[in-house]
Amino acid sequence: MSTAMDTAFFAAWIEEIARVVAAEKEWLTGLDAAIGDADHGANLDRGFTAVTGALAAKGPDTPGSLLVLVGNTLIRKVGGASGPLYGTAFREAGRTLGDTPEVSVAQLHTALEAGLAGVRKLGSAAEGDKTMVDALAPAVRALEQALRDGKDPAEAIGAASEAARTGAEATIPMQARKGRASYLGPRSVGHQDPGAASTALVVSALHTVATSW
Amino acid sequence: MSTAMDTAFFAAWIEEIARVVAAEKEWLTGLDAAIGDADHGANLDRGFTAVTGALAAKGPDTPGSLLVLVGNTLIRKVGGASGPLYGTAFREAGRTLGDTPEVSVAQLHTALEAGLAGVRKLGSAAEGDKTMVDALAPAVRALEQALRDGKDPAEAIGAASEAARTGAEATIPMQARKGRASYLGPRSVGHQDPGAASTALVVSALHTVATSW
Amino acid sequence: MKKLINDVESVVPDALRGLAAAHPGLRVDVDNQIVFRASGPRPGKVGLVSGGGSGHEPLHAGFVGYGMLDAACAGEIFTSPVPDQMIEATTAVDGGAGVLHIVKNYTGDVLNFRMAAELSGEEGVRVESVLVDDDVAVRDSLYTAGRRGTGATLFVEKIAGALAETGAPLPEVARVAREVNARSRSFGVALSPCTTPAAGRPTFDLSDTEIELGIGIHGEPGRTRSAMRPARELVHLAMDAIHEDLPISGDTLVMVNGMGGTPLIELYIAYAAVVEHLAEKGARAARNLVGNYVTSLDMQGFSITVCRLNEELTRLWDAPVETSALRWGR
Amino acid sequence: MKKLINDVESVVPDALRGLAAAHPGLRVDVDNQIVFRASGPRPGKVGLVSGGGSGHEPLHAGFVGYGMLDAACAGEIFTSPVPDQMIEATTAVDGGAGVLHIVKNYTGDVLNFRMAAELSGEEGVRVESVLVDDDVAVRDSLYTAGRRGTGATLFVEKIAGALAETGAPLPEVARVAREVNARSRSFGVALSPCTTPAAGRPTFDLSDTEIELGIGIHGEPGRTRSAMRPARELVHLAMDAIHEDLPISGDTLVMVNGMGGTPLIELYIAYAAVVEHLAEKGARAARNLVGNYVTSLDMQGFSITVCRLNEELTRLWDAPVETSALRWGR
Ligand SMILES: Nc1ncnc2c1ncn2[C@@H]1O[C@H](COP(=O)(O)OP(=O)(O)O)[C@@H](O)[C@H]1O
Ligand SMILES: Nc1ncnc2c1ncn2[C@@H]1O[C@H](COP(=O)(O)OP(=O)(O)O)[C@@H](O)[C@H]1O
Ligand SMILES: [Mg+2]
Ligand SMILES: [Mg+2]
Ligand SMILES: [Mg+2]
Ligand SMILES: [Mg+2]
Repeated sequence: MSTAMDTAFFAAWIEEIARVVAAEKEWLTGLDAAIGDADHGANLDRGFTAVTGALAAKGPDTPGSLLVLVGNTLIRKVGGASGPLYGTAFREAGRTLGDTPEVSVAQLHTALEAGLAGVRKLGSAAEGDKTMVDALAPAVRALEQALRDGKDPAEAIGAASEAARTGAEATIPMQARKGRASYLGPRSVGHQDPGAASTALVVSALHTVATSW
Repeated sequence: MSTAMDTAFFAAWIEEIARVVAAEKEWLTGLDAAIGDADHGANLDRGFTAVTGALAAKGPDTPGSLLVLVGNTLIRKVGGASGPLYGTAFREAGRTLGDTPEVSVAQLHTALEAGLAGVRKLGSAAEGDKTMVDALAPAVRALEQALRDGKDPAEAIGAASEAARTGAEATIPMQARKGRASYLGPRSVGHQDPGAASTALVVSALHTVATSW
Repeated sequence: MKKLINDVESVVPDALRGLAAAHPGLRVDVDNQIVFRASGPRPGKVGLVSGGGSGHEPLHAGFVGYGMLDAACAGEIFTSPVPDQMIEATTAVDGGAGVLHIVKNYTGDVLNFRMAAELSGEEGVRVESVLVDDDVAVRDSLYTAGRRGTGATLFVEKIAGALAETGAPLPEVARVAREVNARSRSFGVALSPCTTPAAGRPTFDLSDTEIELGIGIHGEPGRTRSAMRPARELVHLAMDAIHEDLPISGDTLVMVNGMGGTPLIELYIAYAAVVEHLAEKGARAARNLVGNYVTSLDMQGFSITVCRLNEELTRLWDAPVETSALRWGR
Repeated sequence: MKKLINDVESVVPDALRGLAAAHPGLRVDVDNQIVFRASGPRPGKVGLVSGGGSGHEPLHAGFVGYGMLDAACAGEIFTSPVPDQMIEATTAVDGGAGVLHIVKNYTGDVLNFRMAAELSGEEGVRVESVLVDDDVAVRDSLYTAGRRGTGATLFVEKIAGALAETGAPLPEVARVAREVNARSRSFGVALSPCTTPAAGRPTFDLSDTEIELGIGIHGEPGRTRSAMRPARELVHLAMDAIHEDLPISGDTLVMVNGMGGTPLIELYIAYAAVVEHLAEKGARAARNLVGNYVTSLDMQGFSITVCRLNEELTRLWDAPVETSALRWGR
């Protein structure tokens, strides 16, 4: 990562998320069909398509205001459980950044931590409940650890991305205690949680952008 | 045929029809599924089950009254197109026999001819319209011819049975002009008419009984 | 075959028992498979009797009640009832003003109702019969069974029923019934076949990209098979078939009818297309029905029925009706 | 996938256009996917707002009108609406007496309605929310999402709506709504999965001899898979699950609800079994509904909802209602 994490960087991240979500739409909806109601991919795709439009229209000038706009747009457009949850995550993350024009990895970590806290508070889900929290929480922890180990930004974000993916896959053997999947009781075991899977995509999109930055 | 066609003979015929119809129920319903509404087998089976019950209860003492009872029971119990049509056929046939205790092949021919006339009048179907008439009409003609040729009763009835079967199969290339099959227009071509098929079974049942009488 | 039934043999009586339990306004003779108004015949009022094979619910039993039918005879699945039922119903609902038989034009229904009308007549009941034959998919001709009776049956029962409540004489009620039929046309499309309990498997095979055009209400295939298309195109195709036979103009009563397995949300999508189409023709839907009314068991698909209204028919359509499947004004 | 639609993307707006065209008594904001009474808010009357994912028709839009809802927000198929819609609906129907949100207990619906309630409050509208969670298939617990809201939603909307028409204050209307929910339980059975337009294929696979027990209304599999059985046994199984959770006794309001693809004749067969079962328990169905009311697209199956009535609830149930899907008394 030669240059800093400025507004353009976060715009690139969101664009990459939109691209990946569109590409993985069927897969995410398929995961949701198994233990939910077969709309997670469609929901996120609708949401990030709207987000791309909103960014183009408003063109926010700080990373913080950009992430807040992303969050508000998701809340306005997605619906379902993931709309308010993802929306809150981005909004809370954006809020902590205030109006800094450039974001350090330490600040990024604080932001993601705030996003996670927002999701936890709204959905009152703990790790192990088989939700997006099971991907986001380990990612935040990994980022923190990487910082302590003095890894460089791209590496640190890579570690977070890896942790999110592992966390998402770790939801497969879990029995859901939150969201629709909880209605299946024991039958929710053996399937990856769609929201955890999409969260892993979101963090890996961050890594993709970071490495080419 | 050692003994004459008395009431017992006609009772045996009806029993044989009931047996064959029950055995061929699925086949008849299948034919009706292709160009009708998938109930012909069920309809006749319901009808002849009721007929067997009625005969056991009433025990009519002449061939004529027996056939009239068969006809009335079919009209009462079958419904659909085949109920009134088969019912009329048996009723008209029975009427012509008056109260003769024993029926000659010539009288049998007159009776079947009257049954055919009843069906023609009620359904206003001509030969070639792809209906039961296409099996019954040739059967009646064949019986008449066999009589003229001086064939013995069993032989004559065999000729009628053969003609009914050929007539039924001849409905396959026909385009229906009467009954549900007519709704299919050209698409009714290539399927045997269920009512013609069941009529062939009815006449062959007569032959089965005649040969073992 | 998976169906919510107890036994293939007892489908109709079991359903009639449920109907009787659900609707105190009805009296159900389960043995004879006849559904009556609990209130019985009204002296001086023409009685309306209809009936047909079962599997088209709510038709006909769902339309027994104030402002519509006095009795409905239920046959086996897709098999017309027998004369005994019709005679029983006819004599029971006669209030001295005679009885109108509303008969869908199928050979079985026609023959059985004809016999019933004759015998009821012999028993001293004045009977008139009205044939419903609104399905334009069947090209009419002297030499065939003629057109099928489908969606217009509901219109005839509602409008003739409303006139009968006013105490109009039998010839008048029969006249308006025939007028409704003359002014109505239908066309149906199947996205899937249906499965009769007796047969146990679908009445025909249809690939995931094919549909049947010009179907009836007995699970029979249509006049032609075609490729699946967007709802708008299917609706236009049906409306054009109707229009070709009876030009659509002015105020109409339109029913978008589900065949039984098609969800309501899809029927509303079809209705939106119907309204577009009418606007193009300079006509409008002054009244409408959207829902499952004349069905074919679990078939997926829809039919459209259009009736050209006049002032009298509109007034009678708006009149109060209180049946289990159609209710307004009381 | 064969569906009577124009485009997977436009299913909901296309259906809303049809709904608007079919029912002059409704005002439909197609862009915001909100269905209102055409008459607008009545000063002094508590406004009732509900909503949820589409695909459950006639729920909710079919219950907008006199004696029931003032507005319904339609989300995408099986996806709860967004706060903006709910805020728009809430402020629009407020007649000064406040607004009741009737929310089915699903994480998405709960979170979005919660945000909407907060923001509407900030805009000066008094809002109370009632959660519907009647599905006994889901074992409740502090650590889970809790029970699903299914059939009882209709009962809550009808009875709270009737009380609101009398001019009762918001806390009273909320109180009766919660009481209906507390007295109601449901259980659902699927004979087939459904197909969402977005997914394009069935939400799960089920052989010709299997069924799903304890399903919700979003095409999700049930709690357990089981062998197909006669209707009577399936009904007893559902009634026992309900009874185990809330003993059934006395006068009840019972709904036998079709999931969308099950024909009416089968629902009546199920209702006959329900009545048998109630009799065994010394209870009775004082009121009933049999039909497709809270559906899951084209799914074949049924759900049973039982509400233990009292004098107040019975009176409010009987009160006049005039919506596109439920109508009596006017
Ligand atoms: N209470 C909760 N806390 C955190 N995440 C949740 C919660 N409930 C659901 N989720 C997440 O939301 C995802 C489902 O999102 P989506 O399918 O878009 O919404 P819906 O379940 O309303 O259809 C789940 O896979 C899960 O990761
Ligand atoms: N007008 C008619 N004249 C003679 N036979 C007819 C006529 N209409 C129908 N049929 C016969 O009835 C048969 C169908 O009987 P069935 O399936 O039991 O009654 P439905 O057609 O009412 O279901 C046809 O195959 C045909 O042979
Ligand atoms: Mg989902
Ligand atoms: Mg048939
Ligand atoms: Mg039939
Ligand atoms: Mg959803």
